[in-house]
Amino acid sequence: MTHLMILPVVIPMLAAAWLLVNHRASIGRQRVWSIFSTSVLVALGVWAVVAAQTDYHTYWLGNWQPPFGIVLVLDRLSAMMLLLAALLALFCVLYASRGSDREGSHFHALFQFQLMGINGAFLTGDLFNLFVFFEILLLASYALLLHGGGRARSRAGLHYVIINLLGSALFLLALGILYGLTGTLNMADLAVRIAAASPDDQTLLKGAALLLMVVFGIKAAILPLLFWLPRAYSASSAPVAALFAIMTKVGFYAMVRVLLIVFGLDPAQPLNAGVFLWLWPLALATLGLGAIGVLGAASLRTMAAYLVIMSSGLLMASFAMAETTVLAASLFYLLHSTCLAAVFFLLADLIGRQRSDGYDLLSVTAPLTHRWILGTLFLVAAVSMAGLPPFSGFISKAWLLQNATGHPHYLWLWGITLLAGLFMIAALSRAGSGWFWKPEPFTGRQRRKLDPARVATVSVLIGISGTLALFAAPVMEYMTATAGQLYHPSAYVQAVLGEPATKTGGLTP
Amino acid sequence: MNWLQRWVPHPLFAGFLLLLWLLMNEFSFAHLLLGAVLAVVISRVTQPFWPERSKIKHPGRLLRYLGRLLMDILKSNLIVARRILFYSRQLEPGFFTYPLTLTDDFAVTILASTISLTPGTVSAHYDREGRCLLIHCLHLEDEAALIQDIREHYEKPLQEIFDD
Amino acid sequence: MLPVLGAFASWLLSRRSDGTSIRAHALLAAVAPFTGVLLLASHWPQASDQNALITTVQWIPQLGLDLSFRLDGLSWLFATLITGIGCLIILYARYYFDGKATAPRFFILIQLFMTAMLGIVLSENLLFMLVFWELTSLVSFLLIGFNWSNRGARRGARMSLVITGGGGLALLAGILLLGNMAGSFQLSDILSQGETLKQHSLYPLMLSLVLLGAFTKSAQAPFHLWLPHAMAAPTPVSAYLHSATMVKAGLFLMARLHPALGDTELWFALITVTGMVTLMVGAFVAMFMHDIKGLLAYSTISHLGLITLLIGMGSEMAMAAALFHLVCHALFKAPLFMMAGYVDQATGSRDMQLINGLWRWMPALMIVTLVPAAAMAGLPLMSGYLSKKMLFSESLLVTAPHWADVVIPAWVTVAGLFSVAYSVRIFHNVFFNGQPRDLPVWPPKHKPAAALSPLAILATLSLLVGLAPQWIYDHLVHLAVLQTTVSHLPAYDFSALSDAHTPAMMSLVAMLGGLAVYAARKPLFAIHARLPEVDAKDIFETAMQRTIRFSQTLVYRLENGSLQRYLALILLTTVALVAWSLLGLERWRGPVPLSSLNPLVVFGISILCLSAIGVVLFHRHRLPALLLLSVTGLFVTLTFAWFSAPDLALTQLSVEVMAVVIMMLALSFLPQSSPKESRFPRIARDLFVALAAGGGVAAFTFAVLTRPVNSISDFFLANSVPGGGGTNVVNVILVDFRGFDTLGEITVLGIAAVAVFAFTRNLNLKKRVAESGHAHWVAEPHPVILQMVAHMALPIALLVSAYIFLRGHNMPGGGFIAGLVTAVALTLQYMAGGLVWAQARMRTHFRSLIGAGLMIALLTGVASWLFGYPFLTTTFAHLHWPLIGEFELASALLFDLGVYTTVVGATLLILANLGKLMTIAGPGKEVG
Amino acid sequence: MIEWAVNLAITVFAIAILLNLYRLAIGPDIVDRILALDTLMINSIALIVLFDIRLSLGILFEAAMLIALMGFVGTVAMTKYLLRGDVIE
Amino acid sequence: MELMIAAALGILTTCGVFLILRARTFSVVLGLTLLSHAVNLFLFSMGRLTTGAPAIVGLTESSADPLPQALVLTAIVISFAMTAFVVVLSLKAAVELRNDHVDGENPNEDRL
Amino acid sequence: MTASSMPFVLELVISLFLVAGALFALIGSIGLAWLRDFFMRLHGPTKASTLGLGCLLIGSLLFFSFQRGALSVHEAIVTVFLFVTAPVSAHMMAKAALFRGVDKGGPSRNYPDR
Ligand code: NA
Ligand code: NA
Repeated sequence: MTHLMILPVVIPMLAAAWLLVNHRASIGRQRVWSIFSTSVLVALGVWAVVAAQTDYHTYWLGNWQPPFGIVLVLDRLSAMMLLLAALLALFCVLYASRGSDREGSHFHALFQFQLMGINGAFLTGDLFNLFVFFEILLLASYALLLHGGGRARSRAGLHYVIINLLGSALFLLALGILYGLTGTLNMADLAVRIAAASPDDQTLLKGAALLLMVVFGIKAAILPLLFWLPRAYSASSAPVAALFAIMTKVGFYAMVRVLLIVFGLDPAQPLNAGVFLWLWPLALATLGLGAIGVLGAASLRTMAAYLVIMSSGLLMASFAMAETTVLAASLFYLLHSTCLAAVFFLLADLIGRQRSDGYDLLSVTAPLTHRWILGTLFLVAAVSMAGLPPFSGFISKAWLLQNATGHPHYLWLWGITLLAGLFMIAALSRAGSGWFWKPEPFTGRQRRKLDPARVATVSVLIGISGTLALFAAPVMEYMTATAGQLYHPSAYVQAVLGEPATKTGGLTP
Repeated sequence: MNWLQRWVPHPLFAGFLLLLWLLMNEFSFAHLLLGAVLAVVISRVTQPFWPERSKIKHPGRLLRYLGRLLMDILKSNLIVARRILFYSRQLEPGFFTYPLTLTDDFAVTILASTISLTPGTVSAHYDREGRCLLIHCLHLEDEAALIQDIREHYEKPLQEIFDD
Repeated sequence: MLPVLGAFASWLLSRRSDGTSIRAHALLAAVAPFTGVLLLASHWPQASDQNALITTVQWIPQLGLDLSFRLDGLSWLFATLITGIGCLIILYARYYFDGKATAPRFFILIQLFMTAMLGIVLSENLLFMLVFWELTSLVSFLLIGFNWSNRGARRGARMSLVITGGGGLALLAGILLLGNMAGSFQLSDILSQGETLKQHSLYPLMLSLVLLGAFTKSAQAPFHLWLPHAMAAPTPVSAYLHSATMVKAGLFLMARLHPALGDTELWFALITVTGMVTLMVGAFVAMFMHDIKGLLAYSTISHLGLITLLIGMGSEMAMAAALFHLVCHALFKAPLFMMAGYVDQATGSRDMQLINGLWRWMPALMIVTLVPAAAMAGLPLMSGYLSKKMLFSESLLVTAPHWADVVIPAWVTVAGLFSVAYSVRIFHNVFFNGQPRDLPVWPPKHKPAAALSPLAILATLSLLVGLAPQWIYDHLVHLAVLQTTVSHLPAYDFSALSDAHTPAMMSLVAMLGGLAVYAARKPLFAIHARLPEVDAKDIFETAMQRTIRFSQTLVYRLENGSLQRYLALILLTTVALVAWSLLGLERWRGPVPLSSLNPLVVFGISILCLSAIGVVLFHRHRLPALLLLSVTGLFVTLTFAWFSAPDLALTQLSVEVMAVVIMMLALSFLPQSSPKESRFPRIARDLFVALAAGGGVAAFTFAVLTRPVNSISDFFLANSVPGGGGTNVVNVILVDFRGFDTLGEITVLGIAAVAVFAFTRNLNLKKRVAESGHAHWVAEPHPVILQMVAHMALPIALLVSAYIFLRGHNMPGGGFIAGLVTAVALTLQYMAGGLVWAQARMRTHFRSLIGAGLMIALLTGVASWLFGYPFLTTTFAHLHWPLIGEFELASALLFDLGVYTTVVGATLLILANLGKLMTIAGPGKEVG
Repeated sequence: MIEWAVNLAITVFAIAILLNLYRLAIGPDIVDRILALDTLMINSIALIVLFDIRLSLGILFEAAMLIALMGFVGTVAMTKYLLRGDVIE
Repeated sequence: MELMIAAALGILTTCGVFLILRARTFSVVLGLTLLSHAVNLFLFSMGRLTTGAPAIVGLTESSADPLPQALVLTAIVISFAMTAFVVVLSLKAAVELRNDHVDGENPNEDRL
Repeated sequence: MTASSMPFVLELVISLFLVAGALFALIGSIGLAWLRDFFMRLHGPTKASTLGLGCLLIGSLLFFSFQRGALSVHEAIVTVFLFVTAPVSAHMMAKAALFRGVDKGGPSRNYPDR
């Protein structure tokens, strides 16, 4: 048990608390602390990925043995998510430190709280603790969403908050059912007890599983549950929206974790089959709606929000195929889509600041400065996002489609994905030509300065997409192993509970 | 005594807190110590919130006053109960103003509370400038007698306690 | 082959730094393709060998994507065309772009494009080929939109990208299927498995997808629409991409995959029919184009259709004809485009109705144009004549489907007739046909004679092909044909062709008919002009706009900003899914017997429900609803108290009051009541949703409560005292067993408070929504009597909270409740004395308090590392001190102190900031 | 006898609570409702104390104390709101 | 009694859900509060209901399940924080949008 | 309940306190429900209910003091707290009612009008 495992939660919390205690510190100092903390998280993420290569790592909080105490579990998936979140957060905090953190109060403290929540959600092996961390990350996200104020944010924020409160209520209901029938909260223990439950109880437990699917589906943005997202994401400030790119992935992560471990231990009759049955069509519809939304978007931020929806749809649809290889591919796609969605939110801001009018509205033709740099960035990002070669978008999509062929209905996924790709090409080419080709050269007397730090941040983030493509082979290897681990829940159970998972009936002291 | 005043600005009240603590917990030396510490700390921390300069000159008389109040409450509750249950139709409620002689706000508060607790009357408004209390009476027969009664029974003793 | 790519890369880099003359650019740009030609020439021996030359570097083995190149006859032919014509195009562009600032951009893009094109033809790995395939779409998008200030250019670029990009996606699907079926993306593996592939059940789908990709790229009807609009590109681009290279990529792909996928009925039907339609549409429309480039574009479409048709026939001879014509077409179409560009630059127009009789001003141009135009018309002795004759003869050989043996020959003859007509027209209309009219630039500008050199070279080559077809065929095309068919046929015999009778007759018919049609062009144009004008770009744009508008409408209709709708959807989904999952439940009631009813419980629960219903009934009147909500909260508290949960009762109660106070603070800014808005259907819908949700909860409650459970709680009951040092198990769980949850919980509270602070900091309240009372004399801001009692209550409340805090570990209580009691007592001070008064007496900042509380809790947890234990491990000790006696010290108490501090700070921060909104402190000033 | 007394007391308090609820429901003025709620709070303290006796626990004192405190604060908040249109100013 | 509890939770949920489907922020807040009561009671009852047996070691022989109590306590606190947050947010929204509707009428109104 | 071991007199006293308290509280609530105007209704709860609860708490105090064998004064604290706060609550509510002009034409005479 290494204490490094708890640090992804402790470090940001400490940073946030410290920032609150010193709430009078200058913004510069706040930035230093915040960036420092986030950098430490990146280092921890790297450590986690390296450490997770070998085996599961568990951490007994309060030195109480699971299932009684709360346990943290580090496996390949959580390690990867930790690193991804930390990296993304680093870019966001760097970008925000160029000025948007001044628009409201306590940006950095809230940002660190947000990271604490996200990291905790990735690490925890306890279902109720997951709920708590969800609340932390949600509340922090509410606050960050409204950072800077304004009408649009208020309304979108209100919707976002209320819908997620309903989600939290449903989460608690599901937790209640699970506890009421199994008497435990630890995911591994739950898995054991659920697998051993009577068929009658299992029917009720399946209801809980579907409830959880709805809960995570709200966060991960699945079709009838996602309408809060476009406005919420497009209303928030650029670095926040970019960080939010990971939020739907947290929902996806929770879905994967809970459905595969908690409801998937019994290989003969996994309870998650019923969930997958529903997840599949809904996720495909989500994908389709995302594509339509991308085409119909009025601004780049809205478009980016629908791109997030699209990628969520694709992720969940591929997850619903319930196959190891597909999951591996979708995890790769997750990396790609998270980075790219963030890029688009940041780009919208970067471009919007350089346009003389209309910010990122697509309907407005306005001269902009630095057409070349911005245009090139946009082109590369768009190419990667649309899944055109040679960037990660193409690689991940090709791998996903290729691996999906084992599923009986894979042609649906293919068709909708490819059609969505076409929609994306149409929308992005329209946006790009409208912005970079259409307008007259900038004639305003005051040439707006292009912030090199912001550009560098976005460029490096885009560069990650290229790097992912270049070094796809080792990443894919990691993903394959990760998916393998996820589809082997008994190993998880054994790692957490310390005894063979085949023993049924759960643990009693 | 200077340091004592700095540390325990309201010794009487601190003592009251200590007593309260000991009543809440089972008596032990540890609790005595803890209670003392808490009493001192709390009275110091809350000092800024204290009403200005109200000095109880005669704590003993205050206790006697409270004792009599308790009896009055009991007695007059029975009267009110009877009125509510049996004569509610014949009641003739009304307001009247009670001119104050007390000047201390704390004393006035005690008087107003007394009036409210004793049945038949509720103090509805304290007019600080006009130095009077607005009182609602459940059954208002003789206004002057009521004012006299309050003055004799409650206001005079209070004046003695706070003695200004 | 790698040096070619390497050369491009290095060239691209060096390109950036120099901004000198166009000559230098062009020279530099030409280096690579020229090297390429030489390299290809040097590789001819290997290519002529029947075995392909393959180089492979692994990239992503999981994907089957390798950097793998293949050089065989087919790729050699294409690569030579690409690099060779590329050289000439660069030469041409050197003059075309003379004096233009955009030249460097052109050279970069054309180089990139050439790379991509070479990549397509030289890839051994199909996925790798796809990378280049999409790259050509992308670069051509940039090239077509080269003159971006022109609306047509932008639209044309977008259109071509959408169509070819879409085709690329279909191709991706097709190739993935193909790879999946063959188990590899390597061409050598795929080509060797033709029979297996054709037997596969997914063969039709796969073939359709692959062909969709090929057709879109090669502008086959109905995807040909993008090509004419790609003419907005600079002429060198059109000459290169839209005559010689990119559009040939689809043909290349079909030829390449023919051995593996061809010779089936589906192949024949799909490709032949498409080719025929394209051939005819292109030829017919070309006749009526007044724009030179437009005419050339449609003629290109027509010729592409022709080649496609030949590939569709699939016989060895047809393949030979296809590839031969492909070479011919490249050689005559490129110079014609160059001519168009030349004329365009010289006269400022491309409209053949204006441009007439140029022979007098540009005799040299006329001469070099003569050969390609004749070749395009298919005049005898020209390359086009031969290939057309090959086509005619092949068309006669097709007998397989019943309809084909008459239809195809007739069809191609008619198409040939049109092609003669437009070929004659382009030559005659430009150089003769009277005097020029109203040309924008007049007299025409002349370019140096060298500018004509690429035209001349190509015309010469074209002529050579016509004169020595057999040699050309044997040395260039035959090797390629060998790669496209399964059998190893002997070389095509041109002498046999010249003997064939019927094809010659067909040629003659086409020739004479074409001339006749051209002669009758005036009435034909008149008829054509009367036909409704159909602009493909407009169709495409309209379709695009429609789709976009449809998407917008759909999205707005779905995402209409109605929270109610979103919530209802979520709830309905939940109910539906859960109901579905419970269909299989055999019985709701479990084995545990029901417990008897207690009248007290009935009473309490009834009031709980009644008050909740009351809240619903009164919801439009804020204050009464709030009071009823308090009642609900109170009875929830009583329920907890009755069912053995004193801690919960305490917490619920305190929280309830704080929540109500907060709601009341906010209430003053909200309307006091709202009108009745919902109509009956809406209410009915909501009622249905609500009842369904309520029914679900009730059902689950009943089902679970009547079932047995074996909980882990016994562990907590057993270990609370020995392991946690406290008898109040709930509190020990909170600060010890599950202290991590509590840490999270207070974090939530802290975030909420900080967020409230942030929201209210700059909130500007324009008006104050106070009721207009008539009796302000009673409405003093701070009633004296309240103040007195409130101040007295504070120390007592603090003492009580100390009591609750300290005994929480063993009895109901704890840091959280103690914190709330403290906060409530302090709130009372705010209410009694006012914000300014109370704030002046607060000695700390609430935000610091929150931070400090969180840090205390956190550091208590971290401290256990010092003793080698995990985070949040607690310890406790029973100490015995003289005089004091035995007492217990638990580290959990310190943790609880953190909780206490956070709760106090957070609650007060929220209240104070809400309170400040209407006070003199006002917005902008920080409170707490 | 105590048990009997406790049950009787509980019943009486329950009736009292019903009367409070009646007033709470009919008003007519909001002040009446506040008064009703205040009384309801006091009666619930009684219920809590009676639970404590009936269940012989002796641990619900804090709950009683808290209801008293919270009831007071709640009433003050509401009346202040009525008087000033605001609770803290 | 189980039936009674179930019915009560059902009614509470129904009321809460009905209110969150109303068009004004205040009603929604009321609804969320009712819903959180329902959910808390539900989670609480999942530890089964016992009378007169608080989870205090040594007080009574048997003992109620302490774990759901701890969970509900956490849930109550979290929902308190959320309520405070939502109330302030709806206040902010009402001030900035100049009405307390939660139904957006014009989808394009505040895209920017 | 450990009533069996309790002396009868004590049991009687406790019971009397409990029942008396309940009756007082009931009278207060009856007043609340039936009296004609707000200011009259105000009297019932502020006094009768407070006193009723006081009696009840004394009963409880006696009960637990006996049960534990030591003086248990928690209830006394609650009682004192109630007696201190009840008049203030009433005061505030009366103010609010005056402010709003509640029952202005009601039975109460001398309705202040300033
Ligand atoms: Na309340
Ligand atoms: Na009161």
